[in-house]
Amino acid sequence: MGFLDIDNVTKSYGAVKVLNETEISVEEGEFLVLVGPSGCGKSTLLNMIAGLEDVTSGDISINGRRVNDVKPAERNIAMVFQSYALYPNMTVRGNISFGMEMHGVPKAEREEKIAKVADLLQITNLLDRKPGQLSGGQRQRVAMGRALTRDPDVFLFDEPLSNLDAKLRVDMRTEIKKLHQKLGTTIVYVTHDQIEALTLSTRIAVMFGGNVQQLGTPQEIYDNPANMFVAGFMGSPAMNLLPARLERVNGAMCAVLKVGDGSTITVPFPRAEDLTEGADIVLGIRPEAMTDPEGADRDSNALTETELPIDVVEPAGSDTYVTVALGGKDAIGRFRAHNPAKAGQPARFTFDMAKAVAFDPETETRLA
Amino acid sequence: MAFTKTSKLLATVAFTSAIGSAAMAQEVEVLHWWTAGGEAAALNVLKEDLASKNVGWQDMPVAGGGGEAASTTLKARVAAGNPPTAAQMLGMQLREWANEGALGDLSSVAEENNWAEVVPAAVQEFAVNDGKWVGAPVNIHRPNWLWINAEIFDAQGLTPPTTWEEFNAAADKLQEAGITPLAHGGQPWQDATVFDDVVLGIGGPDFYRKAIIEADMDALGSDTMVQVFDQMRKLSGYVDENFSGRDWNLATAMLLNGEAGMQLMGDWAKGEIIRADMVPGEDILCVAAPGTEGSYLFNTDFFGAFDVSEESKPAQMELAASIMSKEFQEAFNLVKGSIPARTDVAPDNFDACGQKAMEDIVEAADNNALLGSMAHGHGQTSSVQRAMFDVVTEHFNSDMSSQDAVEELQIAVESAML
Amino acid sequence: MATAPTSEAVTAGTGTPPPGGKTRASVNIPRIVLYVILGLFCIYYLLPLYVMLSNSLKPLNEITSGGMMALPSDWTLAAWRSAWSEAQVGVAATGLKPYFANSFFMVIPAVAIATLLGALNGYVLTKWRFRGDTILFGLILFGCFIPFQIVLIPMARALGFLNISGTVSGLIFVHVIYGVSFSTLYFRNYYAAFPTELVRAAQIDGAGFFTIFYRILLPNSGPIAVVCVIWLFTNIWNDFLFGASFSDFDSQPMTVALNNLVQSSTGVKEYNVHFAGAIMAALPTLFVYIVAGRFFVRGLMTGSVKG
Amino acid sequence: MAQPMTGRSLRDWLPKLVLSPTVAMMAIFVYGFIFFTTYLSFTDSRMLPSYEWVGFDNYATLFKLRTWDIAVNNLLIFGGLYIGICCLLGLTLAILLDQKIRAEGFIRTIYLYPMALSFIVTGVAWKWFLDPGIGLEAVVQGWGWESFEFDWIKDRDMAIYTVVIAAVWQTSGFVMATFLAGLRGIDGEMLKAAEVDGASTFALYRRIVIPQLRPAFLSAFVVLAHMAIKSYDLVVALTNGGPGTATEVPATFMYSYTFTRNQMGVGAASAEIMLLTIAAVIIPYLWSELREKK
Repeated sequence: MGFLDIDNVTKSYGAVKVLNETEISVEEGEFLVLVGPSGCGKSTLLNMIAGLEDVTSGDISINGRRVNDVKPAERNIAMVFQSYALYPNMTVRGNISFGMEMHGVPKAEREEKIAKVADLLQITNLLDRKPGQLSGGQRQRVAMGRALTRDPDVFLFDEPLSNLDAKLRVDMRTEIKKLHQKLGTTIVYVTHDQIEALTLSTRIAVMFGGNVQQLGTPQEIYDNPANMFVAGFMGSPAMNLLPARLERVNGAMCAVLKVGDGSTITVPFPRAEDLTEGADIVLGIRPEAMTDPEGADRDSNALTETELPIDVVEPAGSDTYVTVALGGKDAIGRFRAHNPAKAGQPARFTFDMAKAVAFDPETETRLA
Repeated sequence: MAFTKTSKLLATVAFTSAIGSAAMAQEVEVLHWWTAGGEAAALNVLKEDLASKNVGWQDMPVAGGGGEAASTTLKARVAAGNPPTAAQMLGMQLREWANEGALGDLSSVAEENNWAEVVPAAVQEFAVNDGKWVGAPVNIHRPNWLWINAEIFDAQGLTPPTTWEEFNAAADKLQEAGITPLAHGGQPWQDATVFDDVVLGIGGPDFYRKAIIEADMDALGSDTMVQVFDQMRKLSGYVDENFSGRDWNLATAMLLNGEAGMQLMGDWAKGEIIRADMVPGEDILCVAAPGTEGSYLFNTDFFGAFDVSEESKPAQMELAASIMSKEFQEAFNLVKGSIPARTDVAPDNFDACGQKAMEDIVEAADNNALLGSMAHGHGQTSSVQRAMFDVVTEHFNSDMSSQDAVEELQIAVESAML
Repeated sequence: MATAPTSEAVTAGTGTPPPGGKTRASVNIPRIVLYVILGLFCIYYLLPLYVMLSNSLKPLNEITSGGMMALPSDWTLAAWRSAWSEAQVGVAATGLKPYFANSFFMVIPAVAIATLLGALNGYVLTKWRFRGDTILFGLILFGCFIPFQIVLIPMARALGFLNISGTVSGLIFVHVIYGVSFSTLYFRNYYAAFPTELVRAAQIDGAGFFTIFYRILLPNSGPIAVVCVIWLFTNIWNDFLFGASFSDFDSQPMTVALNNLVQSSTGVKEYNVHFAGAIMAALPTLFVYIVAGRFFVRGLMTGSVKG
Repeated sequence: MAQPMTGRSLRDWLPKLVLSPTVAMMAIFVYGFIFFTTYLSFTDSRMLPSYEWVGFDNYATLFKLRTWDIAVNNLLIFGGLYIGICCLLGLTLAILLDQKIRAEGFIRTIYLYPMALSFIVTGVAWKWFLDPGIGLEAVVQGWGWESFEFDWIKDRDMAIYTVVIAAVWQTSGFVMATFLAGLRGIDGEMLKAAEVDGASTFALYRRIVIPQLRPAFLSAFVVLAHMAIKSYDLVVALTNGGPGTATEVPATFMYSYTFTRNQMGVGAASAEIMLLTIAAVIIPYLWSELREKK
C-alpha cells in the first residue's frame, strides 16, 4: 500500500467510459507524471485525485485514508492549473492567502507564510499586483506559491507549463524539479509533453484511450516501451517502427528489413533469440541506435554495420538526422554533426541491436 | 355652484355626525378611469363628501381605452379575490358582473333614498339585477348629438339638418365650399357612435331596439340595415383624408377652428368647446343627430358595488348614497357635460345643451325611445358589441358594399353570441 | 488569457483595429460620408424625442392649433411643472411625483432579486453541471417568451392565494418570476465562458458553494450584471399590464400614473403635459442607459454574445 | 472532519436546491399557466374562466374570424420585416460605428435610448410624425415639395409598415449594441491576417467578420422575436389596430378577445396558437444551442 493509491478506478460519463480500471500506487516523495495525448484520461484521473470529479468505481486513498467522498479542500492536496486559475479580482497576496483564509488560518500566520513562500519563489515585489498585470512566468510562480502554502500531502500539477514559451518552460521545469528535491513532497503531474515527463519524473504512467499503457521509471519506459504506442509517444524523434521478418542466419536470430531499392538487409538481433523464426515483427529502434559507425556505442555487444542509400539529411546543430527507407517506412538515424553524408548517396550505418526491441504487429505489444 | 353646496353639506354633516375622530373609520377603494382634468376633479367632490362622513377614499384610477384597461384590472382584482369596494362600469359591464354573481346589494340604501322613483327606467334596467340594486348611476351621457359650427352654417346659409337627407345636402354644400363636412376620428368606437346615430336616425327607435339591442337576425339583415350602410358609405366620403386613427378631441378641434362643419359626438365634447372659450348652444350648436329627435341614446357610468366583507358594507352604502345625492350629481355632471342620473335635479345651472338634454330625456322616456348606446356599452354584451365594431369599422374604412356589410354583420354577431 | 478572462477580453476587444485599416488618412471623403450617415441616423433616432421635447415646452394652444412639428414660439416649463406635481392623475391632483417612489420600491428589489437569482442559476448551470441541466436551462429560457396576457388571470388567482395581491411584494414577485428567465440566460452564457478552473482552484482552496459564488464569481460579473440590470430595469420600469392589474390604490407604479395622465377617454388632452410626463417617466431608465451604456456594450460582448 | 456521507449529499444537493426556486416558479407560473390556458381554450370561458368543456369550438371560431387571419398575416409581415431590418440596420450601424469613430459613446447612446422609452407616449409622437396632416408630409410640403406624399399610416395596405418603422426605431439600437459587442469580440489577429491575405474591406466583413457574428445574430434574433410576438403596446399606441383592422396583430387580438370582448375561450385559443408559433421559432434555436454545447 502506497502513499497515494489508485485502486481499480474507473470513470464514465453515461455510457462513455473515459478511464478503465486503473491501478497506480505512488510512494511518498515520488514524482509521478501522467503523460499521454489529449483525451487519454490523464486529466480526468488527476481531477479525481483532487476530488473535482466523482469516481465511478474503485477507490482513491491518500496517506492511508480513502478519499472518494472527501471534499477537495479536505484531502490535503494542492493543485496548480494549466491556466494557473488565479482569481482575477484579487491581488497576488489575496490569491495566495485565500486558501489559508478558507481553512481558518489566523492572519498573522498567513502573513508569515505568504512572506516565506514569496521569498522562496522570488515574487515578493509582486504581492500587491493583480494577476492581469503579471507575465506568464510570474503567474506560474504565483500559482505555485498558492499551492505551496498548503503544506499538502500531494501536489497536483495540471499541465502547468503548457502556456509558457519554450525558453521559460525549460527554466520553470528546472525550478519545479529543484522544488521537488528541496521539499520532497509527493507530486502527481499531468502533461502531454514527453520531455517534461522524462526529465521531471521518478516514475511515469503513459496513458492512452483510458488505459495506463505502461507504468515505470523514465529509463524503463524509454528503453523498454511496453507497446508500440509507448514506443512512438516517448522520445523525440520517435522510435523507428519498422516491419521486419525474423530469420535465423548462421544460427543467429536476425531481423530482415526491406530497403528502398527492393533489396534487403539482415541484421543480427540477439534479443529476439527466443522468438519464433520466420515471424513477422515490428522492429523498434531509436534513432540513436542507427548511427554513423564512428558515433556508435562501442560498449554495445550487438553492433552491425551496413550501407544504406540516404534520402534526406537534416543537420540539427549537435546532431544530423538522416532519413532512409527501411521496411517500407522512413527511418531516422542520428549521425554526429558535420557528417559528410549527402542526400541521394549511400552512407555507412551502425545498428546497435542491443537497444532494439521487437513488437507483435497484431497486438502491438513488445515481444522482446 | 358645486363647491358652495358641497361645503354646506360638509358643514351639516360635520355637525350631525360622529364626535369626529381624525382617522377615517371606514374606507372605500374605488376603481375608475376618470383620471384627467375636470372629471377627476369632479370626482374629488365625492371624495370630500365621503370624508365628511368619515369614510376614507382610496383612489384606484386606471385609464385607457374608455375603460378597457380598468376592466382588465378589475378582472385581475376579482380573480385575486381582492375586488375594490366599487368600480366604475358601463351598463353592460355592470350586467355582466352581476350575472357572474360578483356584485353586492345596495337595495337598502336605494329604498331608503327612493332611487326607483328618480332614476329613469332604462337606466334602472342596468342598475337593478334580479331585483337588487347592484350599482349606483353617476350620470347620463347622450352620444347622439350633432355639433355644428354656427359660424360656418351661417356663412353657408345652412340650417341644422333633422334628417339624413338634409344632412347629406348640407354636407355636399360644405364640401363644395371646401370645408370638411364631418369632423371624425377613425377609431372603432367613433365609427360605432356614428353608426348608432345612423341606425336610430334611419330605422327609428323600434328598429334600433330590434337590430342593436336584441340583435335580431332579421332586423340585422333587413333592407333598412342596407340603407344604414349606404348612409355610412356616404359619411365616409364626408370626412377628410386623414381621419383614420385621430383622437376624437382633435376632431372636435377641427370643428372649433372652422376646418370642419359638423361632428357626431357625445356630450363630453362640451369640455373641449368650453376650453376653447366658446359657448355650447351658441358658437357650437347642439342638435340631436339627424332623424333621432325625440329619441335619446344614453350611456351611464355606474359604480358597481362588489360583494365585499360585512365590515366594509356600511362604507359602501355611504358611497352609494353620496353618489346618488343631488349635490354630487349636479356638481359632477356640470363638469362632465352629461346630465344627472336622477331626474329631479334642477336644470338651472346647466348650459343650453344640458337643459335641452334634460328635456329630451323625459320626452324620450315617455315615448319608450330612451335607448342604450351600443357604441358606449349599453346596447350589447362586449363580444357582440366588438363584433359590430369590427364590421362597422371595416366597412367604413374599405369599399365593402352595403349588402356585404349586412351579411358580415349577421355572421359576426351570430358567432360572437355563441 | 485565462487568469483574467473578463477584464482582458474586454480591453482586448476595444483595441481591435478597424478592419479595412483606413484610419490613417485624417481627412478623406469616405470618412466624411461615414460621419454624415451616422449623423443622419442620429436624426432618425432623435426625431420622436424632438417632437416630445419641443411639444412639452409649448403651451397647449400652440399644439392644438397645428404647430406640432415646430419649435415652441412661447417657451414654457408649465407642462413639466404640471406633470411633476400638479396634473390630475386620479381624484387627486398630485402629478407623477408620488408614483416615482412606488416604482422604485417595486423596481429595485425586483431587479436585485431577479439578478441575484439569475446569477445563482447561471452559476449552478455552468459550474455545477448535472444530468439534464441543459434541458432545464432550455425550459427556463422558454419563460422569456410567455405572452403576459395569458398569465394575467391565473397569476391574479395565485397572488390572491398567496395573500400578496395588490401589494408591492406581489408586484415584485411577478416581475421576479418573469425576469429570472432573462437574467438566467445572461448569466449562464457569461459564466459558461468563465474559466471553470477558477472554481476548481477555489474548491481545492477550501471554498464552499456560496463562498465560491460571492468571492470568486460575483466580483467578476460586473459587465453582465450591468446588461442584466439594464434589461430588467427597463422592462420592469416600463411595464404597464402587471402594474395596472396587480397593484392596489397605494402601490400603483409610475407607468399606470403616466397612463392615467395620458389616456383620459373623454377629458381634455393636454399633450404638452403628456410629453413632459413621458420624458420624466423615462428619466430613470435614460439615466441608467447613459451611465451604464459603456458597460452595456462591454457586458453584451463578454456575455450574451458568446453563446 | 465532516461526516463523509452528509457532506457528500449536501454537496450534491446544494446546487439543485439553489436552482429549485426558479424551477418551481417556472413549473407553476410558466408551464402551469400554459397548461391552464390550454385548458381554457377548450372551455366556454367568457368573462372569467369557466370549466365547461366545448372541445375545439373556440379554435373553429378563431379560424373563421377574418381579424385573426389579418392578425396572423400582419405578424408574418411585421415580424419578417422587423427582424430583417433591425438585423440589417443594426449590423450596418455597428460596422460603421466600429471604424474608430469619435464620440462613439455619444452616438451609441443616441441609438440606444429609444429602448428606454415607454411606448404609451412615444406612440403619440410617432403617430403625429407619421400623420400626413401634421407630420413629415406636411413639413416637407411646407418646404415647397408639394407633391411629396407620405400617408402610409392612413393607408390600409401600408399602415403595417409604419408599425415596422416605429418598432425598428425602438429596437435597432439594441441590436446594434449586440453586434458591436460581437465585433469587438473578434480576434484582432485574424483581421490582420485577412488583411495581409489581401481581402478588401467588403470581403473582410462578408467572409470573415459576419460569419463570426453568428452567436450575436442568434441573441438578437431571440430578443427580436420576443419583441415581435409581444408587440402589443406599440400597435395600440400607434394605430390601435387601424385603419379598420389593418394593423391588428395576434397580441392585440388576444388581449381584445380575452379582456375586452369577454371571449376568453377564443382568446386562450389564440394564445395557444401564439405559443405554438413561439415554440416553433425558439425550439430550433435552443436545439442548436444545446447541440453546440455537447
